[in-house]
Formats: sequence, C-alpha cells, structure tokens
Amino acid sequence: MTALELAPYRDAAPLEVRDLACRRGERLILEGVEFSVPPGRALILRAPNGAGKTTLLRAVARLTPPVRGTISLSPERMTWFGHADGVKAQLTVTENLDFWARVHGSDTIAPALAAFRLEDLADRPAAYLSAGQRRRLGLARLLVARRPVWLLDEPTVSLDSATVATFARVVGAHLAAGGLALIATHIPLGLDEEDVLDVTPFRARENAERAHDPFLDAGFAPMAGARDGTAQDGETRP
Amino acid sequence: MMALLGRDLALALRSGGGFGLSLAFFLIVVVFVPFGVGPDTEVLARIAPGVLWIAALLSCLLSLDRIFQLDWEDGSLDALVMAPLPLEGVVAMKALAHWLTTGLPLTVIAPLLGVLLDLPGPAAPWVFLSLLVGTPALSLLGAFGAALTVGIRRGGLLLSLLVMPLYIPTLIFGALTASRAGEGLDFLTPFALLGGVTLLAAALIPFAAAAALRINLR
Amino acid sequence: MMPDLGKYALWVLSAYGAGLVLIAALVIQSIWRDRKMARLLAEIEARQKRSGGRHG
Amino acid sequence: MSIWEYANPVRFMRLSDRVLPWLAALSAIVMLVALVWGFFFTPDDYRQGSTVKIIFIHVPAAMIAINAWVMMLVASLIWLVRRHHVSALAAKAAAPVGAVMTMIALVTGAVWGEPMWGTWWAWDPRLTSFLILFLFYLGYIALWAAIDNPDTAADLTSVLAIVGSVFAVLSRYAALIWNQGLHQGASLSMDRAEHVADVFYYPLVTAIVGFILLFVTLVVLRTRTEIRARRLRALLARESRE
Repeated sequence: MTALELAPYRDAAPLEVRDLACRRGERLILEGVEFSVPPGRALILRAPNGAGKTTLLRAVARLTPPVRGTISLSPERMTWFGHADGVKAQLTVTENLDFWARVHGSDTIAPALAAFRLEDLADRPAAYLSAGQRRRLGLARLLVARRPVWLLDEPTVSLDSATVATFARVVGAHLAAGGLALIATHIPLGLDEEDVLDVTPFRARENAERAHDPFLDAGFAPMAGARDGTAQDGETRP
Repeated sequence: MMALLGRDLALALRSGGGFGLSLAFFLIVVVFVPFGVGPDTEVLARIAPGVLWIAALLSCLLSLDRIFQLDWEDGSLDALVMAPLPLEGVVAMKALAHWLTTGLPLTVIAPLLGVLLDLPGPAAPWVFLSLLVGTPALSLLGAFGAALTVGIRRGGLLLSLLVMPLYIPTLIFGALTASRAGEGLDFLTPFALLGGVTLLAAALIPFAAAAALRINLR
Repeated sequence: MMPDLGKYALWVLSAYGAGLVLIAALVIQSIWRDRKMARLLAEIEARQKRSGGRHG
Repeated sequence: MSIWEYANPVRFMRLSDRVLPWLAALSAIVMLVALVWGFFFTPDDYRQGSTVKIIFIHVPAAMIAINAWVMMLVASLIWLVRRHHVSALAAKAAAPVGAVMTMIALVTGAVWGEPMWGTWWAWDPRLTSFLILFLFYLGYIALWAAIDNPDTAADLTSVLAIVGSVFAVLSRYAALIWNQGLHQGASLSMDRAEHVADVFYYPLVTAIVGFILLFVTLVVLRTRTEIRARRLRALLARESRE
C-alpha cells in the first residue's frame, strides 16, 4: 500500500473544550468536560454504552446545543459521521459522493474514492454494495467535505479488520495534514497520534442534575404527597 | 442547493414510491367520485373543480412523510445540518423537489381528468392555474408538518392531522377560483388570495420548518 | 319553578344539557387525572425516600 | 419580586395549592349564579323566544374557545423566549379546555340554529371557523401526545401554535369570503344598547366572568397535573440511572 497523502488544511487550530455540560433529552448527562486536541492528534472517547459519548460528540457539533461551556472551534470547521452512514441506496457510488462534494463546494471526489478503494465500484448503485463497501462509501464523505475537525461516532462498527486498517490509514493521513479527530469507539484504531479520554468521570453529579432540572427540586417533596386531597376538594364541593 | 434539488429529484424518480403513486391515487379518487355521487353529468360538472382540488390535496399528503423521514433515518440530515447550507434553504429545496414530483404532475393531469367529471370548459384552464399557484403552498406546509413529525415513529397519520387544517385557506381559495371561473363569476379575488397564501407560506414556512428540524435533531 | 320555555323547550334544555355535561366531563376528568398523578407521584416519592437518603 | 418567580414549578405548586380552592369555589358560584339567572330569570326574546337563553352558554364558550388559543400562543412564546417550564405546561393544559369549549360552542350553536335557521348545521363562516379551530386544537393535542421528550414536545408544539395561529386567522377570512353568513353581528360590544337589551346583558356578562374563572381554575389544576407528571418522569429517569 502506498502512503496516502492529503492536502494540508489551512489555518489549523486546536479544539479546546472548557467546562462543557451537555444534555440528552431533558436530562443533564455530562458536566465539567475539559479537553484539548491539537492539530494532528486524535482523541478517542471511551466509556461504557450510555455514558454520554454520543451526547458529547453531538454537543461539540452543536447539533444538541451545550447547556454550558465553551468550544473553541465553530461547527463550520467540523464534519459529523454517526451510526447511520447517510448512503442513498438508489444512487450510485459516484452520485452519492458527488452530492456531498457539491454541497461542500469541493471539485473532485477522486482522492476520496481512491482512499477508500472505491474506484472499481464507482458506477455501482449503492443498493448493490456489501455492508463494508457501503460503510466505506459513507466514510468517504469525510474526505470530500475537507473540514479539519472530524467527529466520529462508532465509525468502525460492523467493519472487518481490513476495512478498519483502511480507515485508520485515512485518519492517519487526515491527522498528518493538520486535521484533528474526536472519535467515540470501543476499538482503538492503533494510531500513533491518538490519546484516550475516559468520559465516565464527567458524568453529571446528583446536585448538578437537580440544578438543571427544576422538576427534581427538593422543594416538591413535602407537598406532593400529604396535602394533596385538599387542593381539589373545593372543586367538587360547591 | 442545486445539488440537493438534483439529488432529491433523482431519489424520488428512482424509488418509484412517491411520484407514480400520487398520480395513481389522484386518478383513483377522481374515478371514485362518480361512483359515490352518481353519473348525473350536471351534478358532476358542478362539483368537478372542488373534487379535483380535494383529490389533488389528498394525493399530495401521501408522500409528505418522505420529505425528511428517509434523510433522518440514514443520518444524512445530521450531515446536512452541518453542511455549509442554510437549513432554511434545505427546507425550501426539499419542498420544491416535492412539488416538482407531486404538485406539478398533479396540476398537469388535473384538467385532463376533468373530462371524466364533465368539467366545464371555461373552468379547465383555471383548475390548472389555481393548482399551479396553490400546490406549492401544499408542499411547503407539508414540509413543515414533516419537520414537526420527523422524530415520530409512524407519524404519517399525525402528519396528516397537523397539515390538513393548515391547508384550509389554500383549498378554499383554490377551489373557489376554479368553480367561480366555471360559473362565469369573479374569480380573480380568490385567485389573488390563493397566490397570497402561497407567498406567505414561502416566506414563513422555511424558517418554521428549519426551527422544527433543529429541535428534532437535538 | 320551571320557566315556561314555550315551543322551544326541547332546544333550550338540550343546549343547556349538552353544555353542562361537557363542562362536567371536563371538570371531572381534570380532577381525576390530577388525583391519579398526585397518587403516583406520592408513591414514587415515598419509595425513593425509603430506598436511600441521597434522594430528596 | 417579579411575576416570573411563579414560573418556577415549585413556587407555582405552592401558590396554586393555596389559591386553587378559592378559585374553584368562586368560579363555581359565579357560574351557578349566571346560569340560574340566565335560565330562570330572563324573559323570552320577542323574535327568538326562549332560545335566547342559549346565549349564556354559547357566547361565553365561544369567547373562551378563541381566547384559550390566544393564551396558548402567548404561553408558547414565553416558553420559546424565556424557557419557563410552567408556561409550556400551561399551554399544554389549556388545549383540552379550549377544545371542549369549542365543542360546546359548536353543539349549542347547532341546537340554537335548528329552530332559528331551520337547520342543525349551516356552513356559515363563524360556525365554520369554529370547526376549523377545533381541528387546530386536535392537531396541537395530538402533537403533544405523540412526542416522548417533554422539552422537545414543548418546543415543537410552540412552533405549531405560532404557524397555526397565522393559518387559523387566514382560514377565518377564507371562510368569510367563501360564504357570507347567517350569523348576527357581535352580540356583545361596547355599544351594547344596539345589540342586546339590559335584561340579557348583565347575566351574559356574569356568565362570561364565570366561564373565564372556570377556565383559569381548570388551567391551573391541569398545569399542576402536568407539573406532577414531569416530576414523576424526572424521578423515574433518575431511578433508572442508578
């Protein structure tokens, strides 16, 4: 395999997250999240399922606006890749990628096809791709978007080891070009440039959760039970 | 933007779901009306403009849930929100794509189906024109309903319930234009109002639908 | 006691009847649902209080 | 101390706990007085006979039907701008009350219309508008019911209330153009002498006050229910996390 090279990203800047609090639904899940990822590094988010990896990624992407805290980079510099790959079965591989290229104003999809070994499949409708090929096509969107910050939620799920290696190579090239990545995954990619952050310690504490949700206020407790009958009796009596 | 329009048109044409089905449904509803009200041509001629409008409106409802649902399920919507496009523009383009694949074909065949209902000659061009001006509002309001219900499993029925009251002004002015034209009465007032409703929807709905989408994506 | 409603008695009475029945149904449903919710909530509050002091 | 203090659920519960019995008693008394006055102690109209008595239910219900939607719109805007949970829940609480009031206005209108116009239902613009309003209520309630996450539901129903208001007003004018109606003009206005004689005017005003009090009572009560439901949900969610 030849080494993959990507054009360097302009004005590389670190992703700094300070005192971030995020919610899922109406509940506060994480608080006080702090980390910094310099250009050229990847940060692997690790935690058991349900601890808030996806929540954190969506907050960084501003898909779910954070409750509190600062994120140094704007979402215009980020690309999102989640559990679902966004591939349209009715379109061919080229059409799928071409769409995202035009949306992002990129002129060529050839490097992305090459990086994910999709050249031979270029004219095939996505409906006829194998699960792994389809996933690669989804991931190829990252290269077409040409944005320096990648937010990846379980990108290697359901991938065979060869595809994982391909993907790791692409992420490596992205980092070498001055990009950075935030990756929620159980399986480390085995990159030289990766750091690991355990999300578990940032789980929202009881009193923070209570401060966030007015319906957890302790002031409720004395009135909710005992005095209840009295309130509505006036309604029935007259 | 044009890329999005092109993609949505290609998807609608290739999946075969929305495009052909709405037209077939339209045909069936129009054919069923004489079965229901009897073959008296005088009666049919009188109700024809209204029937065509109602049938077009119902056919339009069928494919609404596809506007955002598929993109939501496969994750494209998340990517689109992060893409360098204003979400309001995305909504407008998707409504336009829906109209081009549903409202426009319905508009074109409505005067032809009018033959089955003895649609009066002078009404035919106004059925066409009123649908041409009115159906974009149906697609826009439908996109709003689709944005509200995108996170709801089997939201199709709810979507119809939410959208139909919003369709009332368009239906009233549209059907009134066509039927008054058939009776030789003043039809320009309702026609102008019909255009007004469509313009209002075009100005207001992209913002409301984009807001609803952002809320649903949280 | 009963006012003479004349030939419209049936309509007046049924309008009042329908209106009052609907209002009564709304009031009763509102009270019933509030009581039910209060009871459920009281149960949960009590259970959480028993199961550990950390809950408030 | 600002009025927004009561937007806090706990404060709202405390205050409403004290106020609700009085409010309920007052509204019951006023309603009783108004309806007894209207039903037993008003004369027949020279044209409409005894059917004029229906006015004491029909008109107040119709006023509440419209104003409940306006209140929901205002509460929705407050929720969107200031994120006060009580405001969102009050909008949710008002919807079924508004829907039932709309239904009362429609039913009593139909019963009144039969002897007066000779038909149970006329597609008169005002009746039509209320029917449309009823559809809007149904959609609003259904949307609240369909969404699991309460904050998302509050946001989306608020957006629907805003867009719905615009199109409800449009529908009203569409119905006017569509069919000029049979309805008499406003039965209650500033220059009341022209429209309603004093013997009907005072019990009618009393009935309107009674309906307003009833509406406020029911909305406060139902808001309390919704607050409890939210607390229940929050407690269960916390429990399942342990």
